[in-house]
Amino acid sequence: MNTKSKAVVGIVAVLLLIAGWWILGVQGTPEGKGPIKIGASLPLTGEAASYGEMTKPGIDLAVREINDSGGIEGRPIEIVYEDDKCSSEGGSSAFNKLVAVDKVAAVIGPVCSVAASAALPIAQKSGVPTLIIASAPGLTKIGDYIFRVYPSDSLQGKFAAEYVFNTLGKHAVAILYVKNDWGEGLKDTFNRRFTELGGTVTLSEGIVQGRTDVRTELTKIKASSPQLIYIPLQPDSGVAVAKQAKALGINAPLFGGDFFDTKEFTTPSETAGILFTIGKFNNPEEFKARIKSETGADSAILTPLGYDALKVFAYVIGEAGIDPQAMQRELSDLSYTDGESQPLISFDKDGDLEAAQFEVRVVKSGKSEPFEK
Amino acid sequence: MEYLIHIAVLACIYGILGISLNLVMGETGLISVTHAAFYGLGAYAVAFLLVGFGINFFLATLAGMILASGVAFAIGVVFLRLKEVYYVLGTVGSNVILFSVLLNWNSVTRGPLGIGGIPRPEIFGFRFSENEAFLLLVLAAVAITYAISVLITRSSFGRVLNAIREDEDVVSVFGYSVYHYKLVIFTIGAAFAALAGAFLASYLTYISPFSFTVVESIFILSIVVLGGLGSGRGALIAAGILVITPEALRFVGFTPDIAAQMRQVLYGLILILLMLYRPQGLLGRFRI
Amino acid sequence: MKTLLSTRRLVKRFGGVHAVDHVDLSLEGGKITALIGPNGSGKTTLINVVTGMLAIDGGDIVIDSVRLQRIRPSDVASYGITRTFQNLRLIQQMSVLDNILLVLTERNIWGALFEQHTKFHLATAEEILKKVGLWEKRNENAESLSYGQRKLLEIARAVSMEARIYFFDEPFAGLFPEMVRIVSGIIRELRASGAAVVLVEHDMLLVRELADYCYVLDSGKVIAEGTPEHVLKQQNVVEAYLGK
Amino acid sequence: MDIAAQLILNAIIAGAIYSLLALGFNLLYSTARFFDLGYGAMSVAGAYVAYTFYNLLDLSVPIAVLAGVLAAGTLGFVVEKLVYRPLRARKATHTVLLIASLGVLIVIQAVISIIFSSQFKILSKDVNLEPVFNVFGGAITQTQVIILVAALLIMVALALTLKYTLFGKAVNAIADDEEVARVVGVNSERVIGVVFFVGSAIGGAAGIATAFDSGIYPTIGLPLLLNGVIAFIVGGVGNVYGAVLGAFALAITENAAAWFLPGEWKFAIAFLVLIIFLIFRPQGILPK
Repeated sequence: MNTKSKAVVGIVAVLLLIAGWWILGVQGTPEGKGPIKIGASLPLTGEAASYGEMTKPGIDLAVREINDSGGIEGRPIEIVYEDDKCSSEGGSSAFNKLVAVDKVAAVIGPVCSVAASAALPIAQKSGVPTLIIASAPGLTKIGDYIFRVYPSDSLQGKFAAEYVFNTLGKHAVAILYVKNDWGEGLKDTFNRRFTELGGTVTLSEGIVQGRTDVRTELTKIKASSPQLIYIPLQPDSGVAVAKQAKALGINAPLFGGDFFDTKEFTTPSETAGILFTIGKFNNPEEFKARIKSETGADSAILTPLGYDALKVFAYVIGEAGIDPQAMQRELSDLSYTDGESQPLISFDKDGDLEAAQFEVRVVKSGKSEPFEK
Repeated sequence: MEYLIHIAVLACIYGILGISLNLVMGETGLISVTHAAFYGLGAYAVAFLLVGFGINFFLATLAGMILASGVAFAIGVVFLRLKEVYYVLGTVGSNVILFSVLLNWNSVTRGPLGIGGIPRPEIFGFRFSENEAFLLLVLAAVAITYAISVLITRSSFGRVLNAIREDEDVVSVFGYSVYHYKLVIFTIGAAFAALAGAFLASYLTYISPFSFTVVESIFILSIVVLGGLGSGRGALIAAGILVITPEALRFVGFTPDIAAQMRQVLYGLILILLMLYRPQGLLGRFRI
Repeated sequence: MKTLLSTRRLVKRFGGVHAVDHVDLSLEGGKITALIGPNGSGKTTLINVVTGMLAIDGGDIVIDSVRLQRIRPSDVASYGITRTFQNLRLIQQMSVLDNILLVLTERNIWGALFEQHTKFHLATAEEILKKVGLWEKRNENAESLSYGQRKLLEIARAVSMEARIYFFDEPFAGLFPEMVRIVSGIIRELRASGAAVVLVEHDMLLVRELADYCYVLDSGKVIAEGTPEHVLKQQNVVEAYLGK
Repeated sequence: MDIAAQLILNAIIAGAIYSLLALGFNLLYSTARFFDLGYGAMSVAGAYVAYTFYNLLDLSVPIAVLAGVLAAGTLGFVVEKLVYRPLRARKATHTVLLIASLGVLIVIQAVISIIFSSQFKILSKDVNLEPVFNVFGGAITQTQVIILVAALLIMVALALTLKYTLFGKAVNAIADDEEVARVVGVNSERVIGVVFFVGSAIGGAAGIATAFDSGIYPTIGLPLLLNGVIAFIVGGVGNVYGAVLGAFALAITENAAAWFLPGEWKFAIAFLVLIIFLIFRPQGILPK
């Protein structure tokens, strides 16, 4: 390596570092008059990218509607999207940038609990109000600037256990769950509540995210002869389980979690008849049509939540301005009623949804509808 | 400014990983695709000891480095006897198995829920809670790692490693027990990977098994490849580039959902073009 | 002089072929022994077996009256054996000086890590490199040397081992006359120091000039042994070379 | 339902897909002599092209499968020509080729997730009317039977071509020794190009079978590849029948272990099998 090309490489490397420094450093935002910046930390790459792709259209629609009607007291809203890659490093990087460089007034997301656990301490320390969608139970306890527009897993697991035991009358259940924070959380809370009620869990099997050949696990479950199989899985393994359970002649009903309310899960014909719990959100047809016409995307479970999160922030900023403490106070005793996803959005002392109820839906002819036992 | 410090801390952590893997892969030619597992062992040791027992950060880091070295020694004893291609596959296997242990040993690692609430380092009453202070600490760690790597490469031990990289049989005929040399450098590399893991855990205050997969090992491997074999400085600069460019790309005008994938395309292309036109990377002393 | 190394009915098989077929030879200190024979007669294979590069399939090797069925490459140096390679195996992307220092410095890991007396080794290396005329090129990488210079470097590397038994595999091939003179001088010095020198060579003039004893190999067997004059006259040796 | 029969059927279905992966990989490795990580991306590309033809353009299954297989093959051929051939011409070491193929895997997977988004896709329309056969008490669907038959056909076809056709002899010659083959008059560049086409096409078939059987997402390339590699090593490097045997051995061990241990250990078990073979029987079940 003669010295000349070594020098060239050295200079290039240094230039690159300086350029990086310059780009990152300059980007301050003028206070007062300019657009109000609100951050959105979503998973845009990796296996969880589909969650980001679900949430974004809701936020886009809300921003367009707010800005078309003159923004908040004349100031338009600007959304800064950051990819948190559903990882702890990604969450930390996304929030560090949103808080320190973009100096956003508030943040929507993250959607994944892994990213949230690393990111939220940053938001709390810098006092940036955050509306998260990630559902791991302990997240809102990280600080008083953290609020959640999506019910925590502990509620959903408990609700599912009670519904299966009391309403469906099934007392011997097997569990097949995905080994990530969401799946583990639901399994634990379901298990605890179901055994409290006197039910027995015949078998509890975890599968790694993204695995789609689950025939042997299902064979094992069938051998434990459950009356029902609780499957808090993601759409990919969910469809595979539906398909392979039918093939293996397992006729025990399948009961899933909230991520089954996606087009990806409901369209394949194998999933017809599968029940799943979901936050009692409405995803009204009219809203779906607006999303389709404005953004071209199909509205899924997280789309109305993204929409409402931004609308809540717009409402709060309208009331209290962009001073963090004022926004925090406004949020803690908020009772927002014209949300798309749920009739009433208000938070308990921890920052979780107060009026979080769940409903059970069933997959039918490519879509899902409320299930009446 | 705060954000630059954040990136600088991440760049330093990956710098330590790059330097340590360069010792194993750059100097000695041992491609190790399990470096992220040692990185994870260091992180989980610190998380477990700090959160569980409130042990001082530096003691916990030491424990993490010893744990990782022990595991690395065991892996090395088994795989360093095998033919080169099988050794590489053996390391991939160990990474998958160690990741599965982190993911499934719920009682210790809390499985996919990960371990949160990891405190920042504290010594003589001063806690490195501000990022600026933490950056100084991690810079010191990088300096120590770099110094030790220079000490190793400049010594006769380093010269033997470079010779092993090129022609093992000749080195053994002249009286060196090549197997033991490989074992020692493999273990040293693992110890420093654990050091990086300790800093990651304390900096992010939360870790989950998903940061220590085979894909992460491949990322660390490409830092050494970009930096050039046999160059600690090259590994440091490459770590800086590979950490900063994705962050800088957050500012380039791609629409958000494309931007993220474009980063992957760019990153893949760098690897291909490097191999085609500059196999010795930026500042490498050796061609691969 | 004492026999430093001998082989008893040594065998090396590749599949069915006997590359080394029950060979008995003995190497005395202070003597130059030539191994001659047509190409493919098993000379290099024999050296590779004795220096631990290839496993022993039959018979054994006796060193200091200890019979060995297995020699690991890393043990070879401890038995005081060293060698050069027919097809040159230097550390290409390493400097000439480092190629020599590699064989001078501490072998155990702890020692190698915390080596103090490199000044002593530098002096030895300088002396040897000067002897083969490569001292000026000491900082260049081995790969940038000419073929002849690389041959000299390999010989210098072997010499700096200060071993008891040297195996030189065609050391003179491709050397200019001046270099041949240097190498012959070195080989004579080694003999004078009491070491056993084994020479694989095709140039009969050199064999006559240097060798004290000869073994002639043909398809793995020793077909003749003795002083060069005695051996080169024998009928079967001439036939082996000129073909039946 | 007879549990044992079902477990064996599960293993046979998984084994069929693994054997396709292993066969394709075996073909590439034995001629090009390096671990082509890009092979994983070929299976994913083939599956997504088939998805486009079948689900989006509503064409019939045979056309979609054919399109997918041809697309994967062409992609393999193009990648070999653009990336691997120049590297091999320059006598690059297999490490360089390994890292370049890693770049290929990353780029192709990223491009696919840009085009198709990273959501999960499955190739099936009307499963309700899909007949399920009962074999000794175990259940197997029509699609799975088709996959099994297709896999067997491809295996036999490959074995025959390698044994009796001119192309097959050229491949074997290159597998033994590329230099000698070239001396004897085999145009090794062109043959290796065709080998990459055939190997990637088989990889594409495996990807399509996975898409029909259980579904795909852009980053499934690496897990598919690793399964193929394990089967390839366990079966015996460079041996067609060995690859198939290794595939079924891996599938049976995996399914048996999944029966006794909790499911989350499945991927780790596959690698445990690999490591055991690497140590005790690196030449695999059926050495070349």
